Amino acid sequence: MGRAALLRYVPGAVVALFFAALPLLATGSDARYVLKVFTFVGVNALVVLGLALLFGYAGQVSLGHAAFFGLGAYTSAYLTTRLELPWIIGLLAAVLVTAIGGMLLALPSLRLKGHYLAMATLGFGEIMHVAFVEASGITGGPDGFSRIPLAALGGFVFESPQAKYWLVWGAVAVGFIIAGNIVSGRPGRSMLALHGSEQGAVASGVDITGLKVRVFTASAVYAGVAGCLYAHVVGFISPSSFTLHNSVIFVAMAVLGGGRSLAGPVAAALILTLAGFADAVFPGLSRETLAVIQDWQADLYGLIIISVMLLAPAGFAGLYRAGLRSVGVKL
Amino acid sequence: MGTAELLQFAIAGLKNGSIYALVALGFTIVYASTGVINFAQGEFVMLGGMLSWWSYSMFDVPLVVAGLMGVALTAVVGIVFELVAIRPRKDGNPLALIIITVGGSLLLSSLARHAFGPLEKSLPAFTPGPSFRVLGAAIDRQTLWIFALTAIAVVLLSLLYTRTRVGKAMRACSIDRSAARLVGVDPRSMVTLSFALAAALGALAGLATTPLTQTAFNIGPSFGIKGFAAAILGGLGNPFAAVIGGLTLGLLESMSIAFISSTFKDAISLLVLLLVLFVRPQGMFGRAVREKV
Amino acid sequence: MRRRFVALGVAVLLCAVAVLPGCTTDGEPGVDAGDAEPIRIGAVLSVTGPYAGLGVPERNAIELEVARINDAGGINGRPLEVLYEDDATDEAAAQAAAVKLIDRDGVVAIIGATGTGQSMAMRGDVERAGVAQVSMAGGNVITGEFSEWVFQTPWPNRVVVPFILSYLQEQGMTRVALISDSGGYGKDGVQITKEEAAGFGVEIVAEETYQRDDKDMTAQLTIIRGAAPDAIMLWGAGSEAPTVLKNAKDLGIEAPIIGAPGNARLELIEGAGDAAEGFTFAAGHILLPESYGVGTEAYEVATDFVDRYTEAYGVGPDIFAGHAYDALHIVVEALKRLPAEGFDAADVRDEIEATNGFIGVGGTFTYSADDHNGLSESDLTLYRVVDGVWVLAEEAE
Amino acid sequence: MSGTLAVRGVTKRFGGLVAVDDVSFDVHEGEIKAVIGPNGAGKTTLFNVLTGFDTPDAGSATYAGQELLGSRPDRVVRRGVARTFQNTRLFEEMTAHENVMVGTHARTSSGFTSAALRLPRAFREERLASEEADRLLRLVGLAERRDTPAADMPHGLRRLLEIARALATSPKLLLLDEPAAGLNATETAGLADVLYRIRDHGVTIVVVEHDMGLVMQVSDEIVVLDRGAKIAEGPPRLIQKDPAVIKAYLGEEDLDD
Repeated sequence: MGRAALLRYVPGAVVALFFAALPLLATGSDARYVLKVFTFVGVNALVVLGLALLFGYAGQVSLGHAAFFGLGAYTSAYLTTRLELPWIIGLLAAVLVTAIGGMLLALPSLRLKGHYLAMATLGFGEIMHVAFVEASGITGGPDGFSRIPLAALGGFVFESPQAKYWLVWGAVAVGFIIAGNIVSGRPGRSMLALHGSEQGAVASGVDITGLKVRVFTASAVYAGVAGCLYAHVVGFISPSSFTLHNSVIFVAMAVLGGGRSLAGPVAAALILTLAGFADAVFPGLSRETLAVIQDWQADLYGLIIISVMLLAPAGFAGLYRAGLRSVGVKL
Repeated sequence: MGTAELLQFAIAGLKNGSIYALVALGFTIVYASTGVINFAQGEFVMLGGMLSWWSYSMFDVPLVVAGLMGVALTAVVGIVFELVAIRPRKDGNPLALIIITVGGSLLLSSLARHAFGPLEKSLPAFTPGPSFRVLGAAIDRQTLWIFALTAIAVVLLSLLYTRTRVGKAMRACSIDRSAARLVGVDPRSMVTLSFALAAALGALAGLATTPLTQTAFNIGPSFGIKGFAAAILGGLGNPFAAVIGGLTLGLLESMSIAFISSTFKDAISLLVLLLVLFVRPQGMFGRAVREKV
Repeated sequence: MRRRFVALGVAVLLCAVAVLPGCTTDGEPGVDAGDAEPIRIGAVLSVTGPYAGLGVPERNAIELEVARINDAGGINGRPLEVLYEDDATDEAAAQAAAVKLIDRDGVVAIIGATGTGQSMAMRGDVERAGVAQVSMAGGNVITGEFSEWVFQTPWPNRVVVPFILSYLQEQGMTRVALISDSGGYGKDGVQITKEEAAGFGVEIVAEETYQRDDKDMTAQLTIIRGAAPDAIMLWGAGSEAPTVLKNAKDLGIEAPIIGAPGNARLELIEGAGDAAEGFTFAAGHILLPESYGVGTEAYEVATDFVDRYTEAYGVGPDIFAGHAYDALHIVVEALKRLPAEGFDAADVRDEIEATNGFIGVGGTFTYSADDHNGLSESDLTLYRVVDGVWVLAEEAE
Repeated sequence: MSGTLAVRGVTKRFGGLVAVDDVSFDVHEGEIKAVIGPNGAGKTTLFNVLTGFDTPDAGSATYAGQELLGSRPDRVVRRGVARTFQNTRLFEEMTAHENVMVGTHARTSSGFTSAALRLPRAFREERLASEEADRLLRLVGLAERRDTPAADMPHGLRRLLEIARALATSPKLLLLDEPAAGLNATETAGLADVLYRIRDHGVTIVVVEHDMGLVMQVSDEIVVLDRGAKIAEGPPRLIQKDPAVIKAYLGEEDLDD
């Protein structure tokens, strides 16, 4: 294993090891809380993985991905709760529905660029939010959708915090591997070419129309699966979790993570999500300090985003690569 | 649907439209000098109302003085924000700057909650008194103030851009930063000036609407979305387009309420916006920026 | 090069912080120094985020009352300890807070949350662990979708709507228009109104909605004016209500506007100014304790609370502070009826359900196996804004 | 049909301005044809129309029996007609090797699913593409810069890299837009060798160029455009002395207008 390969895969292995060990480490009365928080981290990480493909690699912006997150959640919730279908059907339906939604959202990207594309996707997200609020027959409207059953696969019900944790982080692992394969191969290069210079890509024979549709669909499916998992982990969903604010935070995580990277955006999802649950990271916190942290949480959130964007121009991935370069390794 | 009703819908549309136009102007100015959509523009609107309320209740000054103080203070906040968070980004990469303004939006709204508390604040109307009757439709005085302020802002802005050296320098920066630098214009101060202007315009919108709809620490995003949509609808880059975009969006909303349903007014106006973008990807009046090969 | 290294150092530090394994301390939660072991209950509130305007008065009320209870010797000799959690108006955070309070802090009951969605998000864990939840949110679904572990203190729309419709019937205002916000509170009120209206001989002649943060409702009100209603029912809890009143006044709409408890806020009068003149709304007796009848016990409870709250915070308590007061005291009364030691969360639930005729600030609560809301129309009264102050409606006539 | 490019009556207007005015010419297989003319003569516009980056107002251009005009640029590439740009359109963050490998995407097809599941087909294509890219880098003399990001490469080498990337699409016809712009003498000489090597591999070349030395040296035939119209066509020797060409370049002696 060459030094470069060693340096490329060791950190990934360390992080994977940590996430594998967490359920064993978190014992005692804190277990359920810490695991639930890290399960939410996993849900966000899955959405941000999709956005890393769409944004970090293909350079296409979307301010509407919370709509896919919601679409996946409501599709699976409706099928498993109202129609009492097995969970796997709910998951597959979530994938199908968000795939179609992704293709739909790809259309504007064929003609629009930059801020105009951002506005088109923002419009899509807002229209979907109105649908979630108004289609109360299906979504339960603003009061939300409750009593969503636990995920179950072949008789095994994901009920314990550990099971929910493994379900979500298993999905993140699978998602990471699939995304890793996509970006390391031909499609990854096509996406980077599209991001680098659309005209250069076209002149090299890259079918950018087909590429945009595929990458929008893939990133939508990632958000859809994450939405499905979120619904069955939390058991209750309402339109207030699928708003423009959520979409903007997902994009902030992807940008903070840095381009041309999957691990960077996942790390950003971890850090920004945990910024809201300080005592899951420092369990020993006293109630007073926690109250202060919670009161200043939104400020902290804004400060983290600004400082990382100033300190690390190319996000965490840029920092990581800079670190490697200073240690004399080309990545 | 008599003429009085139709006129009433038009007035309602133009009233909202003028507010959206003022906010859209703020987006366009920052976009023109930095190529960035400023996600904290909504917070400047909130601060306009909030700081005016603070000045009005802290110092025993007439409303107009408090309003001017509010707008001036917000402009200062805009300048400080640009100097602290935007200028350090040497490469001026628009994407990173956009995300920085997202951070700024969270920070400013949260700081406002700490400073002014979570409850909404109100201001008296500029000129109290009954509303006027025009052909059976009612138009209240504050709305007239909103129309007036919007018109004044547009005139002043176009004068600034066309008649003054500073304005020409700002336009030069928006067209080509390096070329502007060659002729001795310092793009960095132009960017700071554009943030100050955008903050002041946003504050003006906030000041004008607070007597009508009050202000609270978390109303920024709702102004931001409408302003952004209006700026895009009109076409990014020139103030005139932003105003037309804002007025059109306002009229679209009121006509949707009148003829279709109030529940879906936002969805309908966004759908129309998407159609416009499909037909004209650069907005109604935006320049078709085709990457020349 | 050096700057990059500093940047790398910071990033590594950030990652290390995040990756720090959750090495949890197994020790018991910190035991209070006081002699008797405190009774711990949880409070999940939205102190930050969009609902901060409701969460802050709720926390103020709870802090005020806990201090009073502990100064008077606590509950059966044990001090009462309330563990506050801020859900920042986020449903996932509310669920995480519930899990922390139940599993880590071992609370025997939970007060919260401020919002309907946040309250519903806690239901799974509250039912799993068997800990009673007393919600301060107004959503009909909280007790509409019944759960033996979940109680509610605000007046539910299904009690408020008939109360208002009967008033309209008495006044002979049978042609009524509806204007509501698109949130849960608004849609809920409109739905029940449409179901109940016929029963009171009331006909719905127009129905319009507005979005949160909308700046102008003249278009909707113009359509309503066209329908020439006898009265307009306004259903919304947010800061848009004053705008509706002002727009209606500008349009020269004469029909009286009737509001729901969500509008019982000083900010409404401040925001609407003289347009609030004549605005009628239903709410609990807390706004004017004399509405109980001077000298009654309910009057004593309400005025005592209003005086102490005003003295402590400089402003009178709003209905949200009232809901929090009731939620806390319902739990405290239940704890008083239990022995000092040896009870568990299930016992607390049973005692809460046994609440009978508890005189709170929102009204007189009587829970039962199938009614976890405990309020009735008698707990409501009609107010009207006269000269910038709310007064009892029948006195104003 | 032999690999001839037949351009017939191609016209392109931008509003009132006629950028390309009824231009016709042929390019025979294996030939190096130059297209010259003063600035603004419509050379780049002609290239854009031929390669689908712009839509023509009139005329046709057939290559190997297929009409080129009106189809999407990436489809034109798949028909074996590749191009480079006046100012290079490289993928700045990718290495030279990766840039050239993108060129092979015109000929490979493994998509998201085969890559996601790491199907053997995807692996095989990747290996072949990588070898092809290295071969082309050697052809243009950039082998030792294989892992340098495009952004870090000097101007002259960037032009060669773009030619290599265009070759990676396995074209039979290559349109070069001012490849020698900004090159010094030695680099231009090197470029001439590269052009010969490409032609020897059976690729027909059309080059737009201002460097008359290079044009005269490498081209078999020359087309001269002025204000959108073709004013001359023929071997270099004739074009050098053609009065119309001289007038177009040096303007009138007696300054009548």
